[in-house]
This record gives sequence, C-alpha cells and structure tokens, in this order.
Amino acid sequence: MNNATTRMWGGLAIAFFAIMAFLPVVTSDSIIAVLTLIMMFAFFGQAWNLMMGYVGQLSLGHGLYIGLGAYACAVSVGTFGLSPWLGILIGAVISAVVGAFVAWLGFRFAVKGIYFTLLTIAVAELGRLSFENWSFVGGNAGYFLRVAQDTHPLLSLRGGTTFYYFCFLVLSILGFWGTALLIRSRLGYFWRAIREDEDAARAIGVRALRLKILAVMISAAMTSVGGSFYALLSGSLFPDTMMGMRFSIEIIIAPIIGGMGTLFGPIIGAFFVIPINEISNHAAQSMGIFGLNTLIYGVLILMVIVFLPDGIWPPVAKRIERWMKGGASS
Amino acid sequence: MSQPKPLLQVQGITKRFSGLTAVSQVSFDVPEGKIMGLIGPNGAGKTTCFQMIAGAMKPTQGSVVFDGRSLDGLNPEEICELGIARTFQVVRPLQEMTVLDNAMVGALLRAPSLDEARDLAASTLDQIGLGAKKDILAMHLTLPDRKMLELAKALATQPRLLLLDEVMAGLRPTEADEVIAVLRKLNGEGLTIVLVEHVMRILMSIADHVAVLHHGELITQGTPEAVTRDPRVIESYLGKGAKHGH
Amino acid sequence: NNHPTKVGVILPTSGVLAFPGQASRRGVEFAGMINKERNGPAMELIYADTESKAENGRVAAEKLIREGCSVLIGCWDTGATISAAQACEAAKVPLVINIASAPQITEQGFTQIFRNFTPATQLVSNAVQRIRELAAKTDDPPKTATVLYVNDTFGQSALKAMQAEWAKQNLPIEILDTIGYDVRAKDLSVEVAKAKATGAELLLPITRVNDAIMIVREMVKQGYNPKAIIGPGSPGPYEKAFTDALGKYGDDYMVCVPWLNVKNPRAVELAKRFEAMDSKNRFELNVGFSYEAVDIVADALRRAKSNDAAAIHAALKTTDIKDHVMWGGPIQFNEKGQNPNIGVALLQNQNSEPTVVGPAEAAVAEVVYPMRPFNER
Amino acid sequence: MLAVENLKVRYGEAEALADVSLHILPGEIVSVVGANGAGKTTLIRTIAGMVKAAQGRVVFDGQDITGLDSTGVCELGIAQVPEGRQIFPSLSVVENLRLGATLRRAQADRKQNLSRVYETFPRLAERQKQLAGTLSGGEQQMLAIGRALMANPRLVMFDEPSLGLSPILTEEMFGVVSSLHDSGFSVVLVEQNVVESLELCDRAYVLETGNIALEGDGKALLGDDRVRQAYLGL
Amino acid sequence: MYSLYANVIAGGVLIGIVYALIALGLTIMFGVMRVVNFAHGELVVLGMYIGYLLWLSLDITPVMAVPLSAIIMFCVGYVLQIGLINRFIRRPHHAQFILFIGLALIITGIHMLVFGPDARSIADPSSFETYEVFGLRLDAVRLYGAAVALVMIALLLLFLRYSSTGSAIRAAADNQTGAQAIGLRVNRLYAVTAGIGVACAGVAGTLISPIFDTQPYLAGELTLLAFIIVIIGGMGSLMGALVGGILIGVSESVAALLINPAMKAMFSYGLMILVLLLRPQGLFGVKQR
Ligand SMILES: Nc1ncnc2c1ncn2[C@@H]1O[C@H](COP(=O)(O)OP(=O)(O)OP(=O)(O)O)[C@@H](O)[C@H]1O
Ligand SMILES: Nc1ncnc2c1ncn2[C@@H]1O[C@H](COP(=O)(O)OP(=O)(O)OP(=O)(O)O)[C@@H](O)[C@H]1O
Ligand SMILES: CC(C)C[C@H](N)C(=O)O
Ligand SMILES: [Mg+2]
Ligand SMILES: [Mg+2]
Repeated sequence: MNNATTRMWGGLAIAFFAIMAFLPVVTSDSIIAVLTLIMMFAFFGQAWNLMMGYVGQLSLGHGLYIGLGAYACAVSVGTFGLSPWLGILIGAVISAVVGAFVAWLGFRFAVKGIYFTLLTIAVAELGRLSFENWSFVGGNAGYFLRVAQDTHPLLSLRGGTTFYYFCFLVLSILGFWGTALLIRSRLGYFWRAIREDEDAARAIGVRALRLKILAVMISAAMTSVGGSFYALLSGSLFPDTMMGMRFSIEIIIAPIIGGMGTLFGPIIGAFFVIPINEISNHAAQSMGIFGLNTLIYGVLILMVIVFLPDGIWPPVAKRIERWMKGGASS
Repeated sequence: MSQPKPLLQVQGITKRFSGLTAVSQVSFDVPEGKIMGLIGPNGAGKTTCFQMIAGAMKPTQGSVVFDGRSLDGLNPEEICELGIARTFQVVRPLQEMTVLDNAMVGALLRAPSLDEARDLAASTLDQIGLGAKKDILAMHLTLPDRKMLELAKALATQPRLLLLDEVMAGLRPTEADEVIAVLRKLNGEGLTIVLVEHVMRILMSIADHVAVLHHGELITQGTPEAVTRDPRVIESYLGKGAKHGH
Repeated sequence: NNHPTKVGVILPTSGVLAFPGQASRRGVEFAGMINKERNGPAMELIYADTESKAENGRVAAEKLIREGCSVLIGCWDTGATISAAQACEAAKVPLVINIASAPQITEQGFTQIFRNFTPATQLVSNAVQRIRELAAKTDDPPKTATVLYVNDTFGQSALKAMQAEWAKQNLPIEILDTIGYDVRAKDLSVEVAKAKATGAELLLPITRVNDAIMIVREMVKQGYNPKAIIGPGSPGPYEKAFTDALGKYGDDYMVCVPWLNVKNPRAVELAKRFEAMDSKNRFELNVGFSYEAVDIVADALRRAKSNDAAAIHAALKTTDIKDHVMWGGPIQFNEKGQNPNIGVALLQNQNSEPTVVGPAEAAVAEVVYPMRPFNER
Repeated sequence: MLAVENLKVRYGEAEALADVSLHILPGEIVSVVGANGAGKTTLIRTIAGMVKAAQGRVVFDGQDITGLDSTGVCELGIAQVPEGRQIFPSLSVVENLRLGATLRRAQADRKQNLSRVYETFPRLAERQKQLAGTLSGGEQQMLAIGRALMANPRLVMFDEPSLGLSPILTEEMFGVVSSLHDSGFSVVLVEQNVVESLELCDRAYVLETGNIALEGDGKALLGDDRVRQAYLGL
Repeated sequence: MYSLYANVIAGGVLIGIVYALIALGLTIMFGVMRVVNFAHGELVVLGMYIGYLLWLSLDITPVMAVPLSAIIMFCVGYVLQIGLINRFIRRPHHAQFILFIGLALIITGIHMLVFGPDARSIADPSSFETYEVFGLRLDAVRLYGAAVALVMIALLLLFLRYSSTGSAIRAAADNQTGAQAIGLRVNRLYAVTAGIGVACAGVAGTLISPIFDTQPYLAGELTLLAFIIVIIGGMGSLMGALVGGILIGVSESVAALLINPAMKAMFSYGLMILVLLLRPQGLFGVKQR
C-alpha cells in the first residue's frame, strides 16, 4: 500500500469515527444502544482479526478472554472493592498469560491448523466449566455487580447508554489505530509471513514461536478489555453467556463477514451483523414467531459467505479505490 | 593440498521415520567458499539431510556443526540467524504477499529498519532478475519465478551458507544457465553453497565437490568427474547409457 | 391520562425455560383480558423474550424502558430477574416480579423491585414444615433423604436455603447426599443411579420441568422406589408437560409451592375460565402468579392515576390487595420489596392432576404415602 | 484420431490458452514442449474434461467431446498420467490399479489388464499390498502409468512423467513410453526433457504462452539451431 | 457398589456406541472432503425430530423409524453437498465455518418454527422398558439404539472397505485431482459421502430421541460432543470414531459418578486437550494428514 492510499484510508477512518462520535447528539437512545453493540463487536472483531486475519491463527475460543476480562473486572470491583481500571488491567494481564499458555501449548506440541482451533475451543470450554463450578465467582448461579453508586462515571466506569457507547467507541478507535500501527511495523511483516507459511517463514529467520505467542497475547488482552467493559455494562455475569461457545462464535462472524485481514472488515461486519440480528429478533418477537430470527440471520450470513467469498469490505474497498483513482485522474 | 577450514561439518547424522531409515550415518564437510553438490536417486535422503541441517527436523542421531558451533537443538530461525539459508524443494512462497514483501521478511532478519530492509530486498531481487516483478503477489508468479523467489528470500537473509534443493529443476537450460551465473557470482563473493540437483550438466558445471547418497547412506564423494565415473553411482543413479546434460 | 400505560413483560419464551415462560405469558395475556372486561386501567402489554439467557434480562428491560414502558413485569427466572433489576434500578422504573425465588434478589439493594413470590428460604422453610407434618402423620416416616438439584442460580440458592433450614428445624431425616447436575443436562441416568445407590427413602429434587421428567423416567427404568419424592419448592410436577409425558408414573410426586387458593370461589372460577379457553393448559403456578402480577400493576395504576414511573412506584409501595387468586395473606410489599404473606402448599399429582394435600387448612385431598412402586401402577 | 480446434481457456481473467489447434493420428507419439506456464498442462486438462474451454472444440474419433466431463472423456478411451502423478497414497498398489478400471469400458477387462500391467511393471507386482504413498518416486510414476493403462485407453496423455526423477529413472520412463507406443497406443507426451522427448516422438508442437509457435518433426526441430535457441532454450 | 458401577459403565458403553455413530458422520465428511461440519449437531437434532414426529403421527417407535430417517437424511446430505458445501471444499476453514454456522442457524430456526422451543419427549411405553442381563439393568431404548448403531457402523465399514463405490470414495478422499484424472465422478462421490455422513447423524438422532428429550438447543452440545470424540479417535478414522465414542460414553458416565455430575463435561474436554497435545492425530489417526 503506498502512501497516498494509506492517507486516503486514514482520512476515511477519521471521518468515520468523527461521525460516530457525533451520532449520540442526533439519534435516540435505542439506536445508541444498538450502536454500542456494533462498536463492541467491531472491537472484539478487531482483536480476533489481529490473531486470525494477520497471523493466521484461527481461534474459536475467544469467549474465554471475554469471560476472563469480565470476571476479573467484576470480581475486582464487586468482591475486592478495587477500581474498575485496575480490574481491567488485571483481566488483560490474566488473559494475556492464558493466551500465551494456549499458544505455547499449541506450538510446543505442534498442534496446527484446524487442530489448533479445536484446542482453543477445548480450553475455552474447560475455562467455562471451571467457572461454572467455582463458587467464589458465583459458579452457575452467576455473579452480580451491585447497583452503581453515585460516583463519577470515569471512576466507577458505570453509566448510562451513551456512556457505554463512548467507551466502546473509544475502544474501537484504539483497536483500529493500534492494529494499523502493528501491521505496518516489523511485526506486521513477520506475522503475515507466519500466516502464509510458518515453516517457510521460520526458514528465513522469523521467530515464529514468540511472534505467535505475542499475537495471541495482544489479541487476548484486547478481547479481555472489551470483556471487562461488557461486564460493567451488563452487571450480571454467567460463565455460559460470558465465556461460552456462543459468544466465541458471535464475535467472529462480524470480522469474517466484513472481510478478514482488513482493518475496516470487522467494523463493516459489525454494522451488518448486529442490525440484522436486532431487526430479525424484533420482527420475530413482535410477531410471536420463534425461530424466525434465527432463520433470517442464518440465511443472510450464508448468502454473504456464498456470494462474497472475501467478505463485504474487500470488493467495496476496491470500488472505492478505483473511484478515487478515477476521480484523481479525470 | 591445503583445504580451507570447513564451514559446515555434518557428523554421522541419521534420521529414522517410524521403521524407515531415510538418512543413515552421513558425514561430510563443506569447506568455506566452496560449492558442494549432493546427488542421489529419488528418496535417497537428500532433502532430509537439508531438513536436518536447517533445523526443520531433529536428527535421530549425530550432529551438525556450523562454523565451529554445534547446531544441536536449535530452531530453524536460530540456525538461519547464524547464517544458514535454505530453499524448499516444493517451493513455499508467501502467497498473498508481494514479491518484495517476501524478500523483505528475509531482509528484516538483519536490517535494523523497514526502509533498509526494503532496499536490501529490492537489490536482492534485482540481482536475480526478479526486480521487475516486485509488486506482484507471489501467488501469481510462474513456477520458475517462484523458484527464483525462493532463492531471493534465502539470499535476503544474507547467509554464509546456502542450501539449494532442486532450485533449477524444471527450468529450461537457458534459464538454468542464468541462475548458475548468479550463483557463481555469489560464490565469488564468498558464499558457500550446497546444492541438490538431478541435472548432471548443472552440477558438473559448478560443483567443486560432489557427495552421493544412496538409500540414505553416503556411498562416495569427490570431484564431479571422479564421482560420475564411479560404477556404483552409474548403476544406482546415472544409468548406463546416460548422456546427461543436454 | 388517556394514553394506555405501557407495561413491559419479560419472560423466557424461548430456550430451555420456554415451557414455563410461555405459560407465564398466557397468564399475563389472560389477566390483560380480564382487566379489560372489568374496565381496569388501560394497559398496553409489550413482551420481550430472554431466550432463557439470564443476562438478556437486562437487554430486554433496557429495550422495554426505551420503548416507553413505565413499569415492568418479569422475569420468571432468578438470573434474568437480577439482571433486569439492574436496568430498572438505573432507569428508576419499577419491576414487579411474577416469579423468581432466589433470596439475593431482595438483598442486592434494589429499590425498584416488588416480588410477589416466595424467596427460596421461605419456600424451603415451608417445605420442610410440610415434610415434618407429613412425617408426623405416618408411622413409617422416611429416615434418609437425597437431594438432586439443578446447578443454576435458582437451584443453588434453593439448596443452600434447604440445608440451612434442615439444620435449623433439626429434622430427624438424614441427608445422605446432594447431587448437582448441569442445567443443560440431556440425560440424568447416572445422577439417578447415584441417588438410588444412596438408598435414600426420600428423594428431594430441585428441578425445572424437563429434568423433573427425566428424573422420573430414569427412576421408573432403574426401579428406584423411595417412600416419597418431594420437591422442596421447585417447578416441574405441576406442569402440563410433566403429567403429559409421564402419565401414571408422574403420580404421587409431591412438591411444595405457592398455589392457587382453591378455597376462594372467585379464584377457582377464574381458573376454570382459563382452562375452558385453553384446554391444553392448566391454571398452575406460572399462570397464576403472572396473572397476579398484572393484577398488582393494574391496582397500582388505578391508584397512581399517572403513567409516570415514580408515581407507579409510590403506588406499588402501598399495595394492599386482600382478595386475590393465589393462596396466602394480603399482597403487601415490605421495605425490600418482598411480599411476605404468600402461602406454600403441598401438592401431589393424583390422576395426573396437581392436588393440594397440605397443609390441613388448604388441603382438598388425602396424601398418598408411601408412594406406590412404579411397576405396580 | 484426436483434433483440437481453436481452443481458448481462461482461469478467471488470465488466459492460459489463447488459440490452440493440433491433432494426433492413430498410433502416433506427439510431443508438446514449451516453457513453464506455456499452457501444456492446461491443454491436457482441457482435453480430459477437467477444465472447461472458453472457445473451440475437441474432437475425438469424429465426435465432439468439448463439453464432456472427465468421466465421459475417460469412457471414450482417453487416459492420462497427470502432472505430479496424483496416485492415492493411502491406498494399496492394487487398489490404485483397480480404481483405474472403475469405468464401464474397462470393467470387463479388469483382470486381463491387471496382469498386463504387472507384466510391464514387475516392480508393481512385487508391491501389490504396499501403500502407494510409501513407494519411491519412480515406482509411483510406474503406478500412475499402470493405473492409466487399466482404463483400457486408446490414447494416453503424459504430463511431465520424468519430473523430479533421477537420471536412471528418467531413462526408464522414456523406455516405457516408447514401448507403449510399440504396442499400439497413441501417446501425447508433455516433457521438460525436451531433447529426449523430441527424439522419441513422431511429431511435435511447441507451445508458447498459450499459442502454438511451431509444429513439425521432432528431430527436425531439434536440428534447427534457431528453433533451439528461440523456443527450446537449449 | 459393583452393580452401580457396572450399570453405569454398561449404560455408558451403550450410549457411547450411538455417540460413535454421530462422530462417524463427522469424521467421514472430514476424511473425504476435508470439511469440518459445525452444523453436525443440528443434523442430529433433525434426526431426533424425525423420530419424534414419526412416533407422534404414525406411532412408529424410533428404532423402527431408522430406515426412513436414514433415507431422508441421506437425501438432505446429498442435496446440501451439491447445493452448498461443494463450493466450499477448497475454501479456507474460516469460510467453511461460517457456512456451517449459517446452516446451523437455519436448521435451528426451522426447528423452532416448526416444533417450538419446548423439549419433546417420546412418551411411548417402550421408553420405560428395561432388560435384566447378568444382573445388569439395561435400558431397552439404549440397547436397541446401540444395536442398530453398531449394525450401521459395521455396514459402513464393510461398504467403504469392499464396495467399489467405497474404494472410490476413499480414493477421492486421498487425492481429489487423481480421482478426477481417472474419471471418477468426484462431485457425486462427495455427495454420496455427505449423504452418508448426514444419515449417520440423523439415524443417531432418531435413536437417541427416546433417551434425550428433543429440543433445538441440544445441537451445539452434540456438535461439540462429536468433535471431542473425533479428536480423541483421530480425524478421518472410522475405527477412531467407534473407540472414541465408547470412551467418551463411558468416561462421561463414570466421571458423573466419581465427581460432581455438573462437572462431568470437564473430564471430556480434559481428555481432548490431552490427546491434542500428546497425539494430535488422535488415537487412530494417521499422522501428517
Ligand atoms: N516426514 C516424513 N515421514 C516419513 N517418511 C519420510 C518423511 N520425509 C521423507 N521421508 C522418506 O524418507 C526418504 C528420503 O526422502 P527425501 O525427501 O530426503 O529424498 P530425496 O533424496 O530428497 O528425494 P528426491 O530426489 O525425490 O527429492 C523417502 O523414502 C521418503 O519417503
Ligand atoms: N488453476 C489455475 N488457476 C489460475 N491460473 C492457472 C491455473 N492453472 C494454471 N494457471 C496458469 O495458466 C498458465 C498455464 O499453466 P499450465 O499449468 O497449463 O502450464 P504448463 O505449460 O503446464 O507449465 P509447467 O511446465 O509449469 O507445468 C500459467 O500462467 C499458470 O499460471
Ligand atoms: C419455584 C420456581 C418457579 C422459581 C423460579 N424458577 C426461579 O428461577 O427462581
Ligand atoms: Mg528431495
Ligand atoms: Mg504443467
């Protein structure tokens, strides 16, 4: 990517996030609530994409890191009375360590490809089951944050709809920006090389083990931070919903549908997937037809993956690029 | 005759795959600044030898010494950092990266900054004639170009020893000659090379020394001329009426 | 105010808890209909589904509040209720809890909740009371018991409450084992085998519906015939799904739950009407308490004369309904939002009908004890 | 016997064959040479029905077979020894051979063909039960040829049968091809070993980036210095 | 104590054989087409609904419904392969994953629409029957289920090993290009394979319909169960599926006895991780595939 196109996309990103920041002024709370979800999934997607899209490690167990972040933060606040900021940090560190361990296990024992994916599932499920049976965090009965006290939202990180919208918007921006920086650095080259062919990369001196572990750690820590905020937003934590397979699957649909290994993909994907989900849920509930939502959602993501093999964003990006170039030359 | 000191010493390496002994007790030295050929029938264990030298496989027995340092237990990337680069018999380009980026990954091993790596990669590509194609994705290259890219990636790591596994197989004679010229030049600049080739013409024209593997064992070694006259080599590898080298 | 008040209803109408969730929804709908007939305050009932996922309680509550609901009803399940209560607390919108039994709901510092259901502690202390009465009545009381409990928010709190109560009331029945199983368990053969192996004479299952069915089916297969099965305050046996699936094998199963006031003719008449309208369903606990929740809201609206959440909240605080359908004293809410006056009956399935067999003042039939062995039915 | 008329083949946007016409007479060995990526494999795969032509026709025995799938083509008696051998590594040698005779045209003669293959390649007979993946490169090549012969073919197409083989095995390979020719098969031979393949063939085509650049007697092409330099890279 | 363990282990073995059939469907599709069917559990549930529906409407017990269910599910698999899965065979895992998630959602959606969310139990008198064998009390439905599953597995093994279609399928699994080059109709073989894979899932579903109450949400768990078994037995290995199935069936039951039943699933995942680390190709898997 040359400098001109980089600048163009950078400009586009800034414009996009600026618009997003102004939206709460003009829209209703219910739209903001949906946008919050979109930003949250865009962020989770970005974190997952870093590991899959750029380093080629397919994880289906990212729910584990959401859950670890969520529980670490909630328990720090609820049980130990610590600041949520500290809780977020603790969660990120724990997740990074667990992520590093999983990556190390996979690497050490040469568990590759689809087997690595299944390893991530197994570890995540084991994590969920442990939490379900760990009474300190409430086990299956759940862990509930007490009602927020009247402190400053930036201290307690508890607030209303708009507050959490901005939290996740900021996370998205940081995620986007951080990923952009990372993939343009040395690391980015090495990661892509590993994604393409790990053995070939190692043969030309790429330290695959550390770099992969590092990628998983960053991805896990990012995911965990998102999970912490989600816990604060949600207030009630259950292992099954916070770290179950379902969450793991949900967060990867957006980046794949949007376009894997691209910066905008996870965001575009979230803008597609979440509203579809909301609208079909609403339709099904108001009509009282159970299952309709699932059906609509399934059909739509199936259609995208059948007809747009690379996801939504890459063909759109190509068109924009062509259009910009055409505009410049004419 | 005063031999230069060996850069690479292969000491009795053996590789067994469940039941099958692919390489058995093979020892040879590669003197610094020389070009050494490794030949042998299909399945003789040539690629396996390379795999073990480059750290991609652990020898069942024996060890490899590079520049006086044992390579036991080192990873491929560590061995590469010490100065050994290799190509893969079945080419392995980084498909969805451009030719330049492929070479840059190798160059980043020693280049302190992205810009310097880019320059180094570009000059390596120019050297072997891939300069014009640097912005093409590797997956769109033709097979000979992929082989050259394989070479470029290896060279970009600025190795002292280069292991080439059939880089010229499938090239037309004129194309192969161009590669030979490049290798000669690099060798002139001090690069030590070990190469596996089935095309005797190529081997005869650049190897200083040839080792022959058969059923995983080193059956003979010596100058190219001596080796091709060896009856065991003729029987197991070259064939009687061979008039090789088109 | 001419605009109907928007009342949000949060229930698990799909997912694992769909069965009771939908029964509850029918209760709400029925109550809405009756309210209209009686020219009660205008209400618009808006439904939201939790898909049986606890955390969706909050999502649903927030959504309903955004849609303009000034009072909510829900959520049947303890987990979802706590999570919805958080949203209600943040938005200061009252939540009338139709069903949910975990004690911690009223211990979280919520100011917006009104629970017209017995907390597990009370449920269980009544249940233990019923078991004591039963044991006193026979000359062959069970001496040992085993607990089988569903390992979720509700199951765990019920178990805890039960263990505490057991010790407190010093019942002469020894608890041999407590066996927990997963909410999503697809088969309980090992759990039942384990319970059978303890040889307990009394089985105390804390269940939801599906697992209650699985337990009995396994007991039949494995030939496990304790002297009695008594659910200490859990759903299951009184539901239509249970009696339909098990037929004669579902008989003699007992459970201690709040129930319809079968001695109140108005209540009985209502139940008959409901069952006449919808022959596939029974006016059981889910329907009843959901019905009553709407009644409570309607009563508050009548007094508040406003759509404002705060006014409704104030009215709810002073609720005092004497004549109502479920068995117990007047509906009133204490400072924690709990109605302390709900009674707990001992039900036993007899000829596939849940029948009140205790306590004496509420009973309409004699208890079958000991339970008839399955293979002799 | 086989005629290819104005064939054009595309992979997505890339054109692999631009306009290729050639023919093979019964009992002939026809060699197709050309640089890497010239389109030789594509030609074979198109004839075999594994790749769809964008334009042009393939005619076999007067019958238009352009639209036929690979099964249909094989049924007519066109077999191939594909690039990279493509044997079934985790099946045994016999199983590999038997699978070559799955088609209707070959089922009846299966036994007879099997013993003929074993006669031609005694090495395969020795290793009937061995898993094909554990054979040496040369043996695998024999197996691929044997498997093609099991289909009762009239025309056999070879795609780079000597690739990666040692000199001695390469030599053996050419021996096998010429003996097939002697026993009456028609043969299309695609090879990197330009010299041997031109020496062996009756006629040859030189393919260059999707077009036929030259056609003629193999030895004559070899003898022409201009051709050697410009097209054969010798 | 003896009888407790013996009974539980026997029950585990019986259900394990049915699990094996589920896993077989998954492993066969992976072995031949290299696709990982994340919608497998949904297809099992579809088989369960078929069993339930046939019992409800025609009063056919699930064991008797197996042939019909096998035929229906074979067609489902065949059509799915031709219509959808085939285009994804050469696409990366994550794309296949989304395809199957989409399929799973669609199937679940249809289940919910048609049958609603409630658990459906087959209240046939036969589902309360038991047999006494050697002092063991064996559940009749499990016994029939295991017997039918065992027969299916045996027939499949014989079919793949000795029939010509079977060896053609194995050939296509081994080397797709090679299969095409010798004129095998690869797409049809794939469709047959998918048909068989889905039929395994469906038949297993029908067999377990009187044991587990049928409900849409069971699917995810069954998919994971099949994965665990396949990983333990070895992806693509039929023997592995059988042994893995029994192993998991038994370990689930025994784990429920030894530890808190609520934690029994941990046992299976632990086992799976162990196998992944120590023998990634699985107990019966072939290395390097
Ligand atoms: N990973 C492996 N597992 C099992 N056997 C192997 C493995 N790699 C190589 N072999 C076997 O080891 C032997 C030597 O193989 P190797 O690739 O080294 O031969 P080669 O001399 O490079 O042959 P060629 O000239 O055909 O490339 C062969 O019989 C091969 O089948
Ligand atoms: N599946 C494919 N998709 C896209 N392009 C392809 C495909 N197969 C071949 N090509 C391209 O078509 C052209 C012709 O390829 P083909 O394989 O027919 O050449 P060839 O003459 O057989 O070369 P070689 O000597 O390397 O075998 C090449 O440019 C190649 O890159
Ligand atoms: C007794 C039950 C109806 C209680 C309710 N299911 C709960 O979760 O709290
Ligand atoms: Mg080799
Ligand atoms: Mg080719």
